[in-house]
Amino acid sequence: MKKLINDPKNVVVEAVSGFAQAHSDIVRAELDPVFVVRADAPRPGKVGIVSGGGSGHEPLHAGFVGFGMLDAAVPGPVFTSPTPDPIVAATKAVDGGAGVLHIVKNYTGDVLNFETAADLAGAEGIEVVSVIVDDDVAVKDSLYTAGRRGVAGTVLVEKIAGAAAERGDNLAAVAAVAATVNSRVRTMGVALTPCVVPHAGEPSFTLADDEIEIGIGIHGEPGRERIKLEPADAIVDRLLGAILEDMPFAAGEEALLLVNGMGGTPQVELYIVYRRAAELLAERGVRVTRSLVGNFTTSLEMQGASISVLKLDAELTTLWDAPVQTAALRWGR
Amino acid sequence: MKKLINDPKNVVVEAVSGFAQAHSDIVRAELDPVFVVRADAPRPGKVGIVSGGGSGHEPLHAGFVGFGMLDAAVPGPVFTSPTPDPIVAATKAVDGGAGVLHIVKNYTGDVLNFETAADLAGAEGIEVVSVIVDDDVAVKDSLYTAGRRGVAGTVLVEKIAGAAAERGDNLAAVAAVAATVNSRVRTMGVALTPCVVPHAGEPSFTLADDEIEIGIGIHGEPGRERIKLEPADAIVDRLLGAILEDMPFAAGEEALLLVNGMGGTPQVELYIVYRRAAELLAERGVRVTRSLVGNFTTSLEMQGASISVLKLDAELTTLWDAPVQTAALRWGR
Amino acid sequence: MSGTVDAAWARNWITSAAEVLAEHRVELINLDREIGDGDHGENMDRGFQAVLERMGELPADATPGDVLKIVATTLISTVGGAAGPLYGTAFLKAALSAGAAPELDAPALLAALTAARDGIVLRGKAELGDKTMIDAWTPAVDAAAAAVAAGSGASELLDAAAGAAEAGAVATEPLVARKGRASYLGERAVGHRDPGAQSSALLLRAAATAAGASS
Amino acid sequence: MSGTVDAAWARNWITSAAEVLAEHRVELINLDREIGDGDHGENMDRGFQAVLERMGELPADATPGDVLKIVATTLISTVGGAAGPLYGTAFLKAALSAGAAPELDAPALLAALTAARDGIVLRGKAELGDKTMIDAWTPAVDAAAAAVAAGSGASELLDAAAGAAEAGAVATEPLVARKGRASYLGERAVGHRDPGAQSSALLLRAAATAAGASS
Ligand SMILES: Nc1ncnc2c1ncn2[C@@H]1O[C@H](COP(=O)(O)OP(=O)(O)O)[C@@H](O)[C@H]1O
Ligand SMILES: Nc1ncnc2c1ncn2[C@@H]1O[C@H](COP(=O)(O)OP(=O)(O)O)[C@@H](O)[C@H]1O
Ligand SMILES: [Mg+2]
Ligand SMILES: [Mg+2]
Ligand SMILES: [Mg+2]
Ligand SMILES: [Mg+2]
Repeated sequence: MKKLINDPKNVVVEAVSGFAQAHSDIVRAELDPVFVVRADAPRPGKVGIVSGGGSGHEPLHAGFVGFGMLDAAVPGPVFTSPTPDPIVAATKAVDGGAGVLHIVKNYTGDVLNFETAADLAGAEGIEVVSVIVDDDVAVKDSLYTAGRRGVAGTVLVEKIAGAAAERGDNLAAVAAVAATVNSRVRTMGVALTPCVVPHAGEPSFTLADDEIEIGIGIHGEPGRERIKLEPADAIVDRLLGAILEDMPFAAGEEALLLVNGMGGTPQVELYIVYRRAAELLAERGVRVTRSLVGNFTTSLEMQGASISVLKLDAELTTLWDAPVQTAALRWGR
Repeated sequence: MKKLINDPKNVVVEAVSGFAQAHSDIVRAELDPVFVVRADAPRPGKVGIVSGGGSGHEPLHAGFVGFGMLDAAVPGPVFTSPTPDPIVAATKAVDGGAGVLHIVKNYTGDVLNFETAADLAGAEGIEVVSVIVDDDVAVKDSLYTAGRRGVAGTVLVEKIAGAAAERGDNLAAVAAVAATVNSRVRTMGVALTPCVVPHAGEPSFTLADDEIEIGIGIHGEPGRERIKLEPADAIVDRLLGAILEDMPFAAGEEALLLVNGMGGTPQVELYIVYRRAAELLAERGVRVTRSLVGNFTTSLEMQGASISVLKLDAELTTLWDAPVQTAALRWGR
Repeated sequence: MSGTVDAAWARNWITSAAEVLAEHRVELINLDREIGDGDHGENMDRGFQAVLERMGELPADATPGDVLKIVATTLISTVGGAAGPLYGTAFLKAALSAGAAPELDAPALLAALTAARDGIVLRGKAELGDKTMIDAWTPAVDAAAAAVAAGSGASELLDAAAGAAEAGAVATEPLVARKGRASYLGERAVGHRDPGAQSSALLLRAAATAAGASS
Repeated sequence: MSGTVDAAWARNWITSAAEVLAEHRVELINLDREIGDGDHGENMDRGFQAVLERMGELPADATPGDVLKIVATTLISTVGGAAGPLYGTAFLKAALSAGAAPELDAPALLAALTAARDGIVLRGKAELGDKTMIDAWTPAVDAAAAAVAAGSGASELLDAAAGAAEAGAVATEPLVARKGRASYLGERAVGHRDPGAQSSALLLRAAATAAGASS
């Protein structure tokens, strides 16, 4: 294992400290328990939005704390859901009296720990509503699994819910728009290489030199199938095919296309993926009116990418375009 | 070699097409010859700024085309300087009558090809001034080498020169501020793993499982020394030590601290590096007033990072803070 | 072997569990790398080291229930992931079942183990055969019930429960998972032992060892 | 073996150079991976394939100088990197030296080779021993001069130049580089052949072969 770290036990705390220092105009960090919060939190009368989950997916979630998006992020240990304590602390720190939305990716650990935290915060008089994100179409049959996973679509949920909260929507409305985004976004990913969790010290899985994993999760959980390496266009056709099968588009409908890097993939490759995905959507009559390309929901240094398609309408487009000022996403301000 | 590409020969053209589609609000691409240009170019009366170099360093340079930064970027084949033709074409496309600045990283190929292009553009009546960036302190003795290399400091030169051009400075003034930034920025990098150039298909160099290369260039050119893996803090001390030895600071002087990822390094590691670098600068009495952390000047999927320190003054700080709207850097708009 | 277990047993159990989990940290990480995300050993080790540190806060006259309760809250606040809330709930329910009794006889231990198992099911909704920690806990509870029916004492009961949990953990190997991360693997989970079932077996074996030692 | 070379020779040279560079593409990439950035073979192959495609544009009565000129401009606009402008300048200067002559005798060839080498030096500022393509070109020019002094014809001259360039390329192996990317390697460049010197030797050997073939 070769990493730019000191003690594996200190990875999260040191990274969070560095992050907060580098972006002190936007956030501050608490280190006991660990969470990252908007520098100006709590904002009276505004619905607070908290997300979180295991570390190793940066910039998710701390990179999305700031004006127009999250009020706080709770990073757990690498690939491990945070415990309820920091979630409760973050929830309290952002409560401006209008209640708090928890955006939770659908992993057993995240769901259970956020559940406990919501109960505890509720017991202290804070109204908490949770929205579970499960955009990953790779998981086919939710009856025989832990259900679809929350992956890169989470970023879109956070951005759009954040814009709704920023313009003054109430808790029910913010939760509703978050749920709407979740219901209209689908994602599927591919891994070319595994990643190494610092405390494990070994790759999370193995792939032969000519193998790729289609439908990978963001912790290196395997996906639908392991196949031989193919040209990028063929891989994109598989990923996008699965997405469009799950969520058909009528000709003329509008979409946001997100090509997300898993952390270790060069940008040229992400744009090659984007190119083919946009081409295929155009062939199907889908109008790509908004785009996002980059590393947003990563798996440490994993090589690979995911494609997310969000079915837009006028309201979602307006909220997407609204100003945002975070470490990782910034426009209009 | 596992990459999300189609034919290695088409990597640059496909990536540039995808890039231009994804960011059509900011740029457009020409494909014969290949260059990326601001959507609103040329801007009458504004000094045009063109940069370029081999591909594989994204977002450098195309990711920095847009308001307040570059007017055009000329991507060559992967790790290979572009030829004069596209540089000339880009220069013409951005000439708004106030002349054009070429920002060139100090590699023999880039220097020679931009030199030829400047001559050809000059012959067509466009006033061109070139500024060579050579911020890499790893190269010790320029007398016995091709000289210091242009690395991540290039981003700072492009941002600040871009701001000067955007506010209306003339060509001499824009070139002067670019040269000033180059003279006040120092960079040094480390590689943990090599990268694979698509047409080569094999790693650019080899490092044992416990080895790292200190002072690496951005094409995998070796640096000062190959050492055993050390904790991140110790590596930062080496890199920053070399920088501060080369460019001493008086107590109280201000700096911009850039921690740049080589492409394949997880964000947590970049922030761990940032944390120690900021700590060390504080110990030396340097005031870090501006920061930038992320993948800006990469070497494909290489794992590693570089640290750049720019000695700020009021003028440079103002220009740094000025609005910028590019695919990879965006604030104030 | 004794007929009841007391607070000293509970303390020994926890000390021994922390040791055993530290020893098996890498093994559990590897099991979890194979069909999960490679953190289970790290999570459990971190949690039980934290529990060890907090044992000092207990008053001298703490009951077994008090010990179990502090284990519960510490695991909840330090383990994270799926295992943290699940084990936390298990220990919490066991603590509630144990109440304020200074000693637990075999029927009381059976009740506590059953409560723990039911707590895990309540939170995680797994059934027997889903390839989760339940596949260790349910056989353990059944063996404990058989031991009570056969008139065994607490120590024998724990020994039987640990043995059944160990067999249950091994028996997860041929299964396809239907809960937790391993469920995404489909057929590919076959041939791998569930890390949570394995850590459960280690925990129950530590309980049995502690009962033997403190007898 | 002939005393002069003509336009057919120049065309053959370029065809054969394109073939040889395609064959040696991987070898040149590997040399450049070891002490550079691994693109030299790709760059040269791309450039000479482009040259091949443009040969058709030449009129039937093109002179050797016309051929060299189209090579120059094509290399400049397709190779990129350091090698593109350097080889481009070399061919441009050789073309200017060759002028409009329909045939080149040995002294004219020597003048063209010398102009080419001087062009590379003008652009790249490398000296003999800097571990660059100059270490192939300068021995080649010296050998050509000796051939002229000895009264050799064009074909013999090219053979001597190619042999000297090959020896010069091999002789770069023990050197530390002072120009180009390899200069960053310091002592670590020792033991590796300079890719540009190697491609220069291949080019000059192709020239000699073409002179033999078209004689
Ligand atoms: N729904 C569930 N019910 C019971 N046990 C579960 C459930 N989901 C996961 N587990 C257990 O948790 C273990 C994984 O724990 P751990 O690796 O610490 O958490 P995570 O999966 O969040 O990384 C699994 O091996 C399994 O035994
Ligand atoms: N200043 C120079 N003078 C002469 N030749 C040079 C110089 N710099 C580089 N070269 C030659 O160029 C070759 C490298 O070419 P190439 O790999 O195509 O370009 P790049 O170094 O830009 O990747 C070197 O092997 C060397 O022979
Ligand atoms: Mg986990
Ligand atoms: Mg090159
Ligand atoms: Mg796990
Ligand atoms: Mg090269």
